[in-house]
Amino acid sequence: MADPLLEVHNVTKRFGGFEALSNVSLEVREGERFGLIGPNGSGKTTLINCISGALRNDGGRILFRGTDVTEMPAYQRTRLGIARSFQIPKPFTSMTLLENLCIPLEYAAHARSGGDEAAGDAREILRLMGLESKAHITPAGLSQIEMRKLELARAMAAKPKLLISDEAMAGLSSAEVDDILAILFKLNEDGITIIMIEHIMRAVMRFSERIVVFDAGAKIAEGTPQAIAENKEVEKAYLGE
Amino acid sequence: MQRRVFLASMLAVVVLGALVTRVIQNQYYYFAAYVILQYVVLATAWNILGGYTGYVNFGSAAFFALGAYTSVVLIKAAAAPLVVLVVAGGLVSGLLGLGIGYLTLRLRGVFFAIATLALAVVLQTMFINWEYVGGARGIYIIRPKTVPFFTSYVEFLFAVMVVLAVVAVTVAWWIENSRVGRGLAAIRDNEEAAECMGVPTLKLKLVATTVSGVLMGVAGAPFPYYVTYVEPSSAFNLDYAVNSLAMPMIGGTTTWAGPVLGAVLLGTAQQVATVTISSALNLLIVGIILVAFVILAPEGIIGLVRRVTKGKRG
Amino acid sequence: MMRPGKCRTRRWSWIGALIAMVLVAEAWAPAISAAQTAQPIRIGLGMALTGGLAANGKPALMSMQIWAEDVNKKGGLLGRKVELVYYDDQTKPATVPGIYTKLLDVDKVDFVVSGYGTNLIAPAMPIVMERGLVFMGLFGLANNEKFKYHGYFQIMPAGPNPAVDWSQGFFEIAAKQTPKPTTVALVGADAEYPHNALAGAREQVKRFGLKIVYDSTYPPATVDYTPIARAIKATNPDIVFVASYPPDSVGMVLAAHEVGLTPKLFGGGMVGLQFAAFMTKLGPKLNGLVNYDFWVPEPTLKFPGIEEFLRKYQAKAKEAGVDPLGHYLPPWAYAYVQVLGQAIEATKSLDQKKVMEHIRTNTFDTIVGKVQFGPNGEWATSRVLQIQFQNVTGTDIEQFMKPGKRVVLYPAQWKSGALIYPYAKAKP
Amino acid sequence: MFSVDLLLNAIIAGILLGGFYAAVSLGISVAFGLLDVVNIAHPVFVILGSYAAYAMNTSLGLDPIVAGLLFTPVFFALGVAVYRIYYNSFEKKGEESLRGLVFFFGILFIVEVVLLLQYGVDYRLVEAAYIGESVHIGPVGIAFRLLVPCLVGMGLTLALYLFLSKTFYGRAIQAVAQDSLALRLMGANPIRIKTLAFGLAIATASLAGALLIMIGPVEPSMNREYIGRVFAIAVLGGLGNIGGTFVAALILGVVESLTSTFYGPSWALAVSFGVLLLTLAVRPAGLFGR
Repeated sequence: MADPLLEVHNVTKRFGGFEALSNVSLEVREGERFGLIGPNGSGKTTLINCISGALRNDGGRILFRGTDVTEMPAYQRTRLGIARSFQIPKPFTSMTLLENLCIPLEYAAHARSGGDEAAGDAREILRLMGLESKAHITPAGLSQIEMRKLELARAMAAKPKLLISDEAMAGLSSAEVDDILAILFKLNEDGITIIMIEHIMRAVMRFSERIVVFDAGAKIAEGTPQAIAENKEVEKAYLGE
Repeated sequence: MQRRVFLASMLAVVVLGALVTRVIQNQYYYFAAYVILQYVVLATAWNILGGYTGYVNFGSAAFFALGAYTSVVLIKAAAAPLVVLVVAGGLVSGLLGLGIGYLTLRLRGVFFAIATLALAVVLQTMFINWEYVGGARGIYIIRPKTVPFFTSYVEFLFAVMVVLAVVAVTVAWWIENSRVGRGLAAIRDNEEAAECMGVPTLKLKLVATTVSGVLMGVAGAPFPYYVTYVEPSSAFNLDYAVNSLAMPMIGGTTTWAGPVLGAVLLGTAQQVATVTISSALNLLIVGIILVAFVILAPEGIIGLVRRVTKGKRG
Repeated sequence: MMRPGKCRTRRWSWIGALIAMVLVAEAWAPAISAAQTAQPIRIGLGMALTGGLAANGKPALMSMQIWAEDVNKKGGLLGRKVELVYYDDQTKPATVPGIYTKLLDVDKVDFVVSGYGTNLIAPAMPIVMERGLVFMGLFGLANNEKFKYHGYFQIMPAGPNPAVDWSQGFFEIAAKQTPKPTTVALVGADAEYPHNALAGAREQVKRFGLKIVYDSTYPPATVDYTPIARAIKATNPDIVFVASYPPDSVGMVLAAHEVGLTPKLFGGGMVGLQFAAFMTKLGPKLNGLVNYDFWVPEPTLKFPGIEEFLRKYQAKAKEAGVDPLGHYLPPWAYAYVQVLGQAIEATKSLDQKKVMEHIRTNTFDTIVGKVQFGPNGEWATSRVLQIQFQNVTGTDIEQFMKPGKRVVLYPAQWKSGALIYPYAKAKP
Repeated sequence: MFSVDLLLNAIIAGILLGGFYAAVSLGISVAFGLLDVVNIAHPVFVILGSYAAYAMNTSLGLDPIVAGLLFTPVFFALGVAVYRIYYNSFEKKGEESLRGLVFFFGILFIVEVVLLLQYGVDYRLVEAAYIGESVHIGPVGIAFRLLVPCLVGMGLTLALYLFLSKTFYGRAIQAVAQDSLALRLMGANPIRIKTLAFGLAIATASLAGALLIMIGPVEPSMNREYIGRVFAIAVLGGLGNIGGTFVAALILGVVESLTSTFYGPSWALAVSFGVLLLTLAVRPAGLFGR
């Protein structure tokens, strides 16, 4: 078994009196395709925010490649190799697609490697995503699927070890879902560990090697897609009693 | 290449400024140009935070006045030369800028803008009650009679402002074309995404607020010698806040040239209006131009020019 | 737009604009100097026609225009017509240096006089000093204290020591009462004039051996003055000296009335109560108030020419929508150019030095009486009046045009009635 | 010079002042808090209201409150017009934040100058029998000049609160603040609802203006003094929270009154802004934020 890339130990997060995450622990292994599912408001996005650094957890520790990143600001975690896409795309609206990618390339990828040819790398990523022809327009001119692709492309431009894809497929057609899945598979083949948060079961089941299920801020199940599909607890969480 | 052209033109401005003082005897132009150049500095400074980073500062007057009052203190306490005043004014206002930079940790958008407005009120009250610098009564600052190399002190003030304007524009230009500027643009577009893409947002915002503060303080530092009588209501005049915001909006907020253009146009218009139409119309001009521009040319003049040239090409 | 890496934007150079600006500015100059061939005597000034002081600035300018008309009707000065060249300083000190250099270097006026108010006089001082010009000042408070310029003459009759002389009368009146008042409350706005007036009042308090029980200032934007009035009332002072601007003068009068603040002597340095708009609105609530003034229609102050001037002024004021009475600033705005005009006539010269010398050494007969300047350019002797509002009934404006409503108590030379003391006794 | 009487009076005066502040700030609370429209020109509309009351008072001898009420439909229409321009020029394009702010700055100037050209810069006052009179209850004195605005402010708060929570349109306005999609599902056009709400916000300025000129003299550029204060109150009260706005207005009023009674009026404004800065730094959502 590969080494753990990401370790979440007993993480708790409270908003006022409401406990969004209670004592959550999980591990993601290097190179793994990892699925995270759960009903709305179960704490998935909160956990992602804690891992990426957008939120600080109130208790517990988060380790990335053996380094404790719990107290680290988000941008440093990105430089270490954690990148995420947003559920609602958050492009840099005044910049062209190329420039959008230049930001993480300059600030995360090259801050690490010391390279400086941002534009070339950005073009390469856009080509990979099939967005090459749109390199010089601003995100306002993109369709929904292109917007999702840009969101992923930008995360990739940070040259991450771990890519967190937060509902990248919501609202897409079945063909478009396959399109995004193909991209994610390709990235994984290139050695990037991926955490996928998704409501589209078909996609998660097909993609993930291992799945963790959340309900009401706690982990209720963990296992292969097969095992999860047969789990009674999970069924209850989703369908109610 | 670009860099060389820019720096050469900036140098040319300084040389031109120096030449002008040899040719023109008429003092009016120095006073008028001083005011316009002062707005070039203020507008450029505002734009580094407002235009590049997306944080609206309503309290420009506070930074400007802080620079002016730093000068007052130093003139009174140590009769310091203008160079020292400019440096000190910049430092003090820069510190205030650093302070409001930390405010951005918790305050975004309109809340930040309101906080800067509140800051200006609090600061003005402090100066009203600080007797050493004249309090509400104000204080007279007597201009030195002569300065070496210049026939009058006003020429000297003008020359200083030329240099300050060039410095401010150069700083803005440098930021815009550096990694810092691209990071600031990312913050303006989406702060959360920027942070997640590796941009050290707090650090960059602190740079922006501090640089913006320094430049505003620098613009205010020679003010006591310009006006010779400093009192809180004129140093904290809302005009400075409004103009330093309106000028970049009119010129265009995304490039260094926008605030310069806006300041030169609006500043000149105001100067001309002052000595031609003697009425409330002056204020009306600012209002109407402002509204017309934000509605009809939201990207400012620079944006308009771009749109036209693009249209021709495509 | 920001473009990282190689993708850089095309740039323009805007220096062209700067150059163009200078050239355009230069091009104006000859056009204007050509207009000088008509050869009227031109007097230049900046005046607050918009902004905070415009309520006074507009009537002041109107009064100066009446003077110019009067002079021109009689054939002008030295046989030349008089022309006023004025710009709106917007009540912003920062516009003043530009305006005065424009007047002198571009318009090439023969004389400059000041705009209205301390803040707007100060920025012009270095410019006129550099050139050694005569500079008539209109209602500046102690402008020349630091500059010590011998060509500056200020028309407001504050006297040789303006800040202190300001409240001299008020405290002298107080000292003459029996039993002698002992405690004083000082209050005023956070602004230039009130702070100066309060500083002067503190010296008077010391001089008359009184005791300060309250001494505070408030921001000009204060909405509610009742807490202040109440805090003052709590200290139970014999005298309340108020140095305020128009909106807070009204606020203080109303608040004092509401909380029942009734010291023995109330008022002193309240700006605004000289204007028709406030007198007619406050009406009988003013009764008993003792306040400074410069001219009121009392029989002791009927100087030659003043009534004729006020008639002309009041006729124009209705149209222009400015203070319909014109008792406060307008006569003085007329008088300060009147002095300049008389000096030009007397010296038969436009020479700054000669005119300056003449103003410094002579007495002038103006519509505000005999004017003589002391060494610092202020009036040689103070003529700040203290008046008391008496028998104000209702809110009609006519009553304030006649004597008896604002009785002069001080200085003795101009006294027109007796003080009603204490304050409460004058209340209906 | 501390005394219980003084303290009591200072608190009462503060509450009276606060009631008036509430009237001035409610419009901001609706526009800024519920609709996300940063109308910094609101205070200038209040001044416009003052002049409307002034004009009616001097020409027809109308009571300022009556004049203020009479003018609410006019102000409503004005608000609708302004919002139309704002919506078409900015909101529709999603560029509202910065440019919208500047737009209202421009409006502020234009209204101010139009008033200036029409009425000049003199301070204006209104007449009413109760101005300058007061009632005394034990040691406490209450000035009618401040009591009336406070009562009207309270009435306005209550009316607005009831409207927003009890009527269909009111609830629709509340909904538009949270989720315009849900509103569309309800079958209401969010733009219409927002237009209505903004018109309402400006309509409150008519009444607030009448109160302002009742308290003291008014001149066109005075609006600037209020920009900071009304936003402070709206933010302090938790945006869009009508009750919160009222309480925040009272707090600011009492703080100012206490400061000017006991510490020195010079610091009253700075203290209230200090409270705002502190609130923003510690609890940006305001005291009663959602």
